[in-house]
Amino acid sequence: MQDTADHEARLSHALGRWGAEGHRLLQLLHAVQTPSGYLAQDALQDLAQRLDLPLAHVRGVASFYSFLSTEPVGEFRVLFSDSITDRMEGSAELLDRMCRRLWVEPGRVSDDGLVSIGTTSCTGLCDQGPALLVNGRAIPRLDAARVDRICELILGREPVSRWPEQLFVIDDVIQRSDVLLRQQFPPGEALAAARRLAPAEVIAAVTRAGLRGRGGAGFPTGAKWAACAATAGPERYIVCNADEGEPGTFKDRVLLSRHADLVIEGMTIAAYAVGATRGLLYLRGEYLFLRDAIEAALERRRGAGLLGEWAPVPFDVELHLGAGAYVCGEESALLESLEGRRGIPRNRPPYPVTHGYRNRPTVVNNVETLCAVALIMLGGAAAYRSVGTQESAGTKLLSVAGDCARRGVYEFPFGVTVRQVLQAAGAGDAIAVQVGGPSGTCISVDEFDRTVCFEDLATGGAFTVFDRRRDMFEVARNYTHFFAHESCGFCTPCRVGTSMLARVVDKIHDGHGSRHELAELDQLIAALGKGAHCGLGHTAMNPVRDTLLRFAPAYERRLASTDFAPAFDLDAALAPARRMTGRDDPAAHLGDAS
Amino acid sequence: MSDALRPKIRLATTSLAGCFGCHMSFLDIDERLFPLVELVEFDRSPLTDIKHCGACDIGLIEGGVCNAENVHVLREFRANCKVLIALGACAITGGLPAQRNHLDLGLCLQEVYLTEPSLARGGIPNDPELPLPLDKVYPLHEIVRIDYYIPGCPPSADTIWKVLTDLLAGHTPHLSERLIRYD
Amino acid sequence: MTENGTTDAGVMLETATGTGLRRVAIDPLSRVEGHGKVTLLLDADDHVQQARLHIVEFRGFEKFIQGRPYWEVPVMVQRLCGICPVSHHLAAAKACDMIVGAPVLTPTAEKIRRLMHYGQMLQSHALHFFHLSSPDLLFGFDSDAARRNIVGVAAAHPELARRGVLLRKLGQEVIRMTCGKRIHGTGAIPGGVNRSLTQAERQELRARLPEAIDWSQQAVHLVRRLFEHNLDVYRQFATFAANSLCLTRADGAMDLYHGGLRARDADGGVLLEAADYGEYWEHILEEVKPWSYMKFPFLRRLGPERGWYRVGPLSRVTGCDFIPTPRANAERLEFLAFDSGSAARSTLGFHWARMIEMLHAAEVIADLVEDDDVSGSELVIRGTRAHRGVGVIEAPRGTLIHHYRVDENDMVVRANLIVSTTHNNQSMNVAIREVARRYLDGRTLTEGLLNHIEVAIRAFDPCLSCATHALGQMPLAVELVAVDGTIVDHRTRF
Amino acid sequence: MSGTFLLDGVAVPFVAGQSVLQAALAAGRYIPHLCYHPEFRPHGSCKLCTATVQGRLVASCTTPATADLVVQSNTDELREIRRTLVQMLFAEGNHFCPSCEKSGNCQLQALGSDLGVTTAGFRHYFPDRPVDASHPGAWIDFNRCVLCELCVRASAEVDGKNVFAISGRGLTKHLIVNAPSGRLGDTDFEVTDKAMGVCPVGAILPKRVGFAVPIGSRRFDLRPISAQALDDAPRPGGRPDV
Repeated sequence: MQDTADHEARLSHALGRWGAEGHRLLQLLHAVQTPSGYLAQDALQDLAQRLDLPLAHVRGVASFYSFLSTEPVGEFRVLFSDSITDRMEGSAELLDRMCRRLWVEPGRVSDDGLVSIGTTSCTGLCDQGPALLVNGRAIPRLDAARVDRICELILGREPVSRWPEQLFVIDDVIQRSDVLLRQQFPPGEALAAARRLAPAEVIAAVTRAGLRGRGGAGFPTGAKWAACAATAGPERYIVCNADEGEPGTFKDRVLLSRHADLVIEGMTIAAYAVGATRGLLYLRGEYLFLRDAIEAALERRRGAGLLGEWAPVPFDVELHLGAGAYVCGEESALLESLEGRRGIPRNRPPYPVTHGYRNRPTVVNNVETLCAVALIMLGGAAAYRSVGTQESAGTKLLSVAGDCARRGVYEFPFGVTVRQVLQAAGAGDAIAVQVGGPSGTCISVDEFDRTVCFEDLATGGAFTVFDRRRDMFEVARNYTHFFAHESCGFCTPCRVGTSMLARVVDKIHDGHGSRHELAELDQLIAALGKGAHCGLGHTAMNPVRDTLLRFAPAYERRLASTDFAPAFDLDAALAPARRMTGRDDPAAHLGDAS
Repeated sequence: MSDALRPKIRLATTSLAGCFGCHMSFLDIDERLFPLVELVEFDRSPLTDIKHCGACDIGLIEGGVCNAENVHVLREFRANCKVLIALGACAITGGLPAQRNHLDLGLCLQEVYLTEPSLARGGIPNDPELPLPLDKVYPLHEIVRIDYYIPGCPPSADTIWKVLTDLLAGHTPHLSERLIRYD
Repeated sequence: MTENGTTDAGVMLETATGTGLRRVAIDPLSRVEGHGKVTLLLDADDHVQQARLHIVEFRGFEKFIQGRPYWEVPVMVQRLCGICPVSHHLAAAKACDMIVGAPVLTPTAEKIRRLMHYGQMLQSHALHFFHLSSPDLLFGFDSDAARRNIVGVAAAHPELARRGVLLRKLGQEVIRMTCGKRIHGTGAIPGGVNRSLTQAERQELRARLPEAIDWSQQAVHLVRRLFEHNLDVYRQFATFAANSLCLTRADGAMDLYHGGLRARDADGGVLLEAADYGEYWEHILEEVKPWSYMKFPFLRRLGPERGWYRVGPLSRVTGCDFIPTPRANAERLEFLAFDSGSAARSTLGFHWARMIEMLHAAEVIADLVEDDDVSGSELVIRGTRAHRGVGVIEAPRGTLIHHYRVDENDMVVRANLIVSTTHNNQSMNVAIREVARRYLDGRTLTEGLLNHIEVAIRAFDPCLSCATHALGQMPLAVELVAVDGTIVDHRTRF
Repeated sequence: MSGTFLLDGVAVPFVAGQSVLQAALAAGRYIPHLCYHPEFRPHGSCKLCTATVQGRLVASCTTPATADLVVQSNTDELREIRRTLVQMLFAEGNHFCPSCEKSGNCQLQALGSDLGVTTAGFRHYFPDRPVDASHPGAWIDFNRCVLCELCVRASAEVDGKNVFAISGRGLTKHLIVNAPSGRLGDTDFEVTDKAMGVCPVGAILPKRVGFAVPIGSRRFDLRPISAQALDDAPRPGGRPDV
């Protein structure tokens, strides 16, 4: 079942590609695992030995990432995207259909070891869901017919590499373009424009342009660069954060697919500005299908003398692949992951600009931010600054999905109202919009005149629409389970709190909730929001908090009438004893409290 | 017997899946028992012959919930007691009996009733007179609402005394660091 | 409760073997430590066809002790019982002594453990007599249920109640000084103890002992007077012939901490003498009955039908050749002689024997407090490691057996516990049948009549929390159900 | 660099490199903490030392002390959060204090009683975590592990052995042992290792010691952790007069 026989071959190939370097452990694990993502004990041991790392360390890293498995998985490993929009479009039913066709329980490996089917966090295909990953490769636009076709291929033991290509076609749906998406220029032109300025002038221009980080936090890019440039160091790094993990967003996927050159050019300009010689592009594992194209773009640029040790700006970029860990979108966790460790957010200070990748001064920028950099170099700071609002210069790419007629990427100037976006997307009867994904804000109808910008509704790009058919409690429940699944487990409030939050929400869902549970939610919301270590934990309770505030009836109508009810079925708790004693008399059962 | 102006506080106590250590610790208030019974009268309790809990001001429950009968008694107390107090480690966490919670109950029963070395005739008791054990041992607060908790195995007499006298004096019980122990 | 009644009736109709039998349940038993209930089946002429004492809880200690380190066991297993935790603490510690190869302890360790044990004997016997049983004996079996408790005793006999409380307090203080806590302490550890007494502690005890001894002796005399005043009742109440089992010292003296197994038949004939408890299973077997979570032990050589026996104060006081303290031994001789030995044969004789033991415990404590070894500093010894350990002790309620096997990693792999009350399982069942026949047969049930059954059970001072170590609990309500299943008569105490 | 900052309105002196927590402890001002150990680099995972610094809630063990900071620690809000954190830890593992030999010396217990925690409150997880007794001199009861990672740090930084590591993610995060078998007995762990002594709870223990220390003489029988922690804190002027 697991072709561990080949692991020797994979190991030597991996070491040839990446070198026996501990800080490339994650990439090595990627390369050593079986096609479906299994890492057997001997594979881990050999790798640990070759890298001279403790086995427990290697095991610990492997166990951190969803796409690496230290437990056997099927020869075909199917992971259904579990974003709320996938759910809304029937992913649960499709998963069930596949399980029945293939005679396997979700989360289990089929007896013949052929297949295992489970779920994974949002795969960034919400504009063409439902979607799934099979042995790491994304398949969008699922319906019954496609699921049946996939089942046939699996039952036919057809290697995924030989599956029909049309299954894997991912569309780049751009519904509205503005200054960024409209621009066309030959590779190198923005870099050339930058090189006409002194590095310090480039930073000054970016600062003048008022560019702020597009990941959502909105830190001024110029200030970040200046701090990095000001830090002495033998070597500086530019890291492109392409770990677009926020459920509901996919605009970076489109940028990398359509404008890879623009992204790399932005990185090169940043390198020129801060004096960095090395760059890393951290691509989320879900976007594996983009890797070859990006590698090709890098190669083209090296050929064109725009990249590489001997280029006018001596700078090169290494592409690293993530492995299914939302928390790695947090910049310091991303650095840990790049260094081949568990993606645990670092304690700060120090900050990456002074102590980043391998302790060197490092700039971490979002994909969209780097594209904007190229735009600023071409069009000038003033022109860029003239678009948007006082605090938020330029445009923002929004990933619009959910209940609307036209899903896809929309580029709007900052300051656009939610209502305008909804109109453009044809979302007539929306009752709520999740702006910025689960970690963002959930707003309801009477807030649709609020604006998308750092002053009001900051967003990394997710813009998920819900109409009156939707139950916002279920939306919050899905998001809450997402956080529980993605918590890195480092700090107490997030490790335990996100799980407890999910248990309490489930209890309410099961009809066992009461005022008592609402009080527990408040207690957990406080501990998470105030005690957590990083942004994931600080925002993990947003969905519950926001929906409690705006959609209270969705909770209240589920509360049991009693002042407290157990979370479980007491009569079922007697079942094992009934079985052992063969009893079924009235006293062998427990009813509800009377 | 009870003062017409100030009726006595009615107190019920019981032990579920406990060892009676908490009740013994309650008796460890020693001579303080005598002034206490001037203010308090006992309802259902192992110390009295009252078999079922009537309307009470305070209910003290020792032990976790391990079988169907525990559930009935716990519900009887919750329904009748204005203030319900989880007394001791077992009531609050399931305690030592909860160490069976990661074991399969069936195997437990088998081990104890079918395979003991000194067992001549085995068989798992199955008479309807016997309450069936639950799959796990549960803390009280997972079955009913609990108002106050007195930790300890058992809580010291002073700790129990502090909570009772606080309640009798009409204020929210507060335990100092000294009085909060988990062993 | 009436709904309960109907449920019970329904249950009975489904399960009663002999058709047309009426079920009577006493549920929960009160003023006993633990939970249990009694059910009776009566025929159409109200004759008792069946009487059963059910232990209704399971806790599974034997199972989850497995995989725990042996040094944790003495502290863990005492949670079986909060009334006599020291018994389990010490029985397990003695088993661990064998595992660490220390069958003989340092004088200090041995004496601290004895002090601990006799302190518990004092508090447990005081609790049982004054707090739980004295109401029946002082006010009468069918007196007003509302005052039939320690509060009632405090009102009617304040001085007696005060002494009861103070005697128990003294016992608890001895335990605290030796274990660190009054309940569930940590004094005994494998191969010894973790502390000895300070001079101040000895002084504190010394001051209280004389009156404790006097009060104990007066308690013995109180029971004697009770016998004298109700001789007819006390002589025969719940009385039956039974084998007996206890530990005795090599010289036949009463020794509650250590000794060999001695078993006698009803006429004093020897069944076991100085038997090594390290192989208890050669002499004692257990059987399970479907209607109780509590097992039924019996002497192997006599078999389950004839081999059941009685343990506890009555068996020990009558079973030993003498008590090694003067006052208690004098009282013992009076007890044996009383009414040509009827008290020593009667079930209520348990109370008398128990007070004699309480007196003995107070005397032993007084002697130990004067022994400088209890302030010694040599607390622990270790010898050759063994993989099996059996610890047996005379707990307040009778012989207590702990048996453990440990693997090479020090983890318990096997555990078996036979607790005092379990030994008395069959005896208590016989006792309530005797009472049911004599007092309930053909009568309309009254609360007072029902209490007779509990009085019989209380005489044994069953520790049902101990008894339920296997799975956990015991409650007593009574109702009469006619042949057609309708409730004819129903009594529970409110 | 050195100077003072305000902790609950009182000036606390610090020297360069000290964290807010270190400076506070050195100055005899207690801030609750669990995963912090004076001899190790601050970890910042338990979050019990969370304090309000310049209006923001941060872990005081990882926040560098700087001049004129305004820090609040002793507030109702923070006490409530800390209580919740202790409750979470009690509910997450299997903490059977009554039979645990670490009782009385356990920092989790001591924090609970000092913070007034009387119950875990939430539903217990009752995880299944088998004991590792394979080592001749030590045993690990994973039921009690609070994931402070002190043993991981001690083994790596002091013992130079890397006997321990962390595996899993979120609630499945757990301590693992560096051997193919995953058993402590198959490592070069020794009872004299630093990793043996740093466990703040009863997870890593020497064998055959058990309950040798009588109740009443145990660490937290004598004084609450809020007093003990100040004695342990390294300070320029040596130990304070208590």
